[in-house]
Amino acid sequence: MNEFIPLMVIIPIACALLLNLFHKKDKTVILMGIIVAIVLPIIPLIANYGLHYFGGHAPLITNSTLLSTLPSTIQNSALALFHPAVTYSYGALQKIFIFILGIIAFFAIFNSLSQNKKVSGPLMFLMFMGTAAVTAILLSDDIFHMYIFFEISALTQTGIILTSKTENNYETALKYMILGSIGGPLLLLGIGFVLGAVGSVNITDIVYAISHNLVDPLSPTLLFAFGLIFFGWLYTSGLPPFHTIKSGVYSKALPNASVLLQAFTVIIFIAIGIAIFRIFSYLPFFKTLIVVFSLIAMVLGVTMAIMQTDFRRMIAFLAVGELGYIGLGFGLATKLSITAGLFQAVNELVITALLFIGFGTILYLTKISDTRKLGGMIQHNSIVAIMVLIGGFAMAGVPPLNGFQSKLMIIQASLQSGFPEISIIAILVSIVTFMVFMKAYHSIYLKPKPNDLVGADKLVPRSSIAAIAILLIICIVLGLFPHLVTDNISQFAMGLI
Amino acid sequence: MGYYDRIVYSLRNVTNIKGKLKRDPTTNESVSSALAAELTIISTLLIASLLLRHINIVLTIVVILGLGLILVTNMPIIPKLKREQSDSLEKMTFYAILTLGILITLIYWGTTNV
Amino acid sequence: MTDILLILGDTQLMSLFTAAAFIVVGLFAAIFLDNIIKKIIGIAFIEEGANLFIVALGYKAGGVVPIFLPGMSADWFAANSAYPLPQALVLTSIVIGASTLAVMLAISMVLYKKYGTLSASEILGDKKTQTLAEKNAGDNNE
Amino acid sequence: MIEVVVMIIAILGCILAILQRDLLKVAILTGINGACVAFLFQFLLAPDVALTQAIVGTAIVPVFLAMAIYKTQRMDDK
Repeated sequence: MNEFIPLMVIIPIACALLLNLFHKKDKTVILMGIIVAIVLPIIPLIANYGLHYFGGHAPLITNSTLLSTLPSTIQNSALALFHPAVTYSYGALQKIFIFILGIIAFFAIFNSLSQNKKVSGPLMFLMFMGTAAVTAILLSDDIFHMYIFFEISALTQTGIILTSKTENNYETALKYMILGSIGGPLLLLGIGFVLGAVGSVNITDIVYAISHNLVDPLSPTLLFAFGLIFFGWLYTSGLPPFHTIKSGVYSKALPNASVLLQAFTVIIFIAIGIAIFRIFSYLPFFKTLIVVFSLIAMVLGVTMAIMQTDFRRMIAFLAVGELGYIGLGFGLATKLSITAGLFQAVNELVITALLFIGFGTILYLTKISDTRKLGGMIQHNSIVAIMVLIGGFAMAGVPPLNGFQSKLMIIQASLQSGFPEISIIAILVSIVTFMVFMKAYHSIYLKPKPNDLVGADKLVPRSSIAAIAILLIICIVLGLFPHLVTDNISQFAMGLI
Repeated sequence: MGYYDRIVYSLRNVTNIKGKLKRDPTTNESVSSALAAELTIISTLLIASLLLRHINIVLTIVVILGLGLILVTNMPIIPKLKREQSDSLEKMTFYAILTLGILITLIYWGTTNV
Repeated sequence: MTDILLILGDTQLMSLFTAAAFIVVGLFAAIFLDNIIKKIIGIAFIEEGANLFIVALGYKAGGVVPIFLPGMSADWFAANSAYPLPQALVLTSIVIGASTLAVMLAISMVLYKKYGTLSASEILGDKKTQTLAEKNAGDNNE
Repeated sequence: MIEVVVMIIAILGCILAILQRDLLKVAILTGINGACVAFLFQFLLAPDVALTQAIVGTAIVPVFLAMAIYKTQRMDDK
């Protein structure tokens, strides 16, 4: 029994609730926020791998004295193996993702602390709450528990949009909630179908029941459940048809908060994606569906990104398009491709965070996000400009950086599984990604400065520079030594297949 | 009008895309990005439809020829696509429900009848 | 005739039908109605339908409430009680549904203050609608 | 048989609710619908869920709706 596992969720929730008690004592709040934000990435490093059963209710099979007192119908059936409690499983994959999430949450919180005048208040609360919810989704081995925390994270995402004073943020928030309230209950309905078929919501139990033919794997109930859960997954992760609203959500939040929003989306994508993969990968059309939706996401994300004029919307669409690469990894379903997809998820977390913080400094300096009205910002702070440029290279997959490694792995995986078309599309999309990034970069930094551009007399905040630099270092380190991450992930991928 | 003329005409239309892009002040950048988007979407659709060869070769040839014809004759696709991908709630709900319907139909009928 | 009576007497099946009716009506309201409050009510119906569906799964005809009272034997209880897991799940999701509803209503109140209308096609469409402030400014200019 | 009657009332309630033009009536009909669902939960051997639903469905949701309608407009324009 490892006590650190639930702490990863409890600490941010407790911090979120306690922070606003110290309203007006700004120093206490800042100190507390920073300490918790530092602790967040440290806990996953010191925790041991293992399972945590809430309330100590382990499966009956592990407790032979209790099992012997029960009727023999229970002893001999699968009930003895089923998990009665909510189970958190903590392994190598969770360690990497929670660590990266912790780092990103730290920078998001640190930046918004240093750039906002009001330190306590709803934004901090929502950031910590969302981090806790997403961590719980990642750790949980219980599909209903995932749904509950997903709904919490959706509420916090709405809240984060509402706290930004961007134009039309309320409209976007309401649209997101209405679409979400169509997607969410359908996801719940799908979980209900699985519950009706198997009688348990624990993913390990469901997999056991299906693989041991306790239920008919091709029964209409499970098929219908798969359809609904898959649709819910599309909604939770912003794949098409939900890519427009997801990119709208990213672009309506403050850039520092968008960093967290995209991290939430990526982690929810992989967590629920892994759950679906574990349960339903036996279905014959499972892989095809995921590949098709990933390809649509990549193409639509990238083509829509070119046509935007708001740079936040550009990065938002690019972030949605990059999700397609992760999906490809799941869809090809070989060991290499899943490793590549999850590695791409790690890279996307880091790179998109870098780009949002980097371009966020422009918004901080000028309060303008329209690329047509910007220009010549490289004079202002060339170091940040160059670091953002390298970040963009990483996103597009330029050799020594991490995006290159993961995209190369995906291309290799698709070639190995006999789909050269997919690798061609992947290369094409990454070229266009590069073009989109260069378009945004050129019109913000390199174009001659428009005469009416004012307000660039402030300095770029040091916290942003530090965040960009550290994220860039992570990019380069992961690019040079990808096995730091891929070794762990490939073990996990081996277990998944 | 022959198909050759039509293709040339629609290509000219693409380069003349600034008229289709509403009242946005047009720059070289926006035209080139529209062109790039147009080419990307056409080429990816055609390449992706090559994946059908795992099902049936003849089907692939028919689909690619048909798709190519449709795409070329409707050439400035991106403005239309962009109008469909707008932030309007009605359109987003429509596509969400459409996807749900297709998914459920495919999954249910696809498994019971294959 | 006897078939219909059999179906009507099957509480679980009828509850599932009710849940389906809720979901259909709710989806209709959420998609096709223009008023935002009615959309939100439709969403509440969808959630209610999903909850009812999950609770109905755990029902056992002729069973007892899943509370273990003194004097019951474990075997009898296991054979006759309703399945408690769905009920535990639904408790949580009712609360989530209510909180989502509250947030959506709050946002629609703010939007009403801004636009002076509750029509979804005007507020949430892609065309730019005049806000109340802009309308007032326009009136003053005239 | 009483549960069938409750179910019919619930379905009629929700159909009527979305057909009303007066939004305040909609709120009340939602409350009736919520009460029926609470009864159904009781029939389905889930007394604890019925308690929660009785509070949320018959009191909290209609009150929220009524407050929102009070702050916006009572009649549906169309």
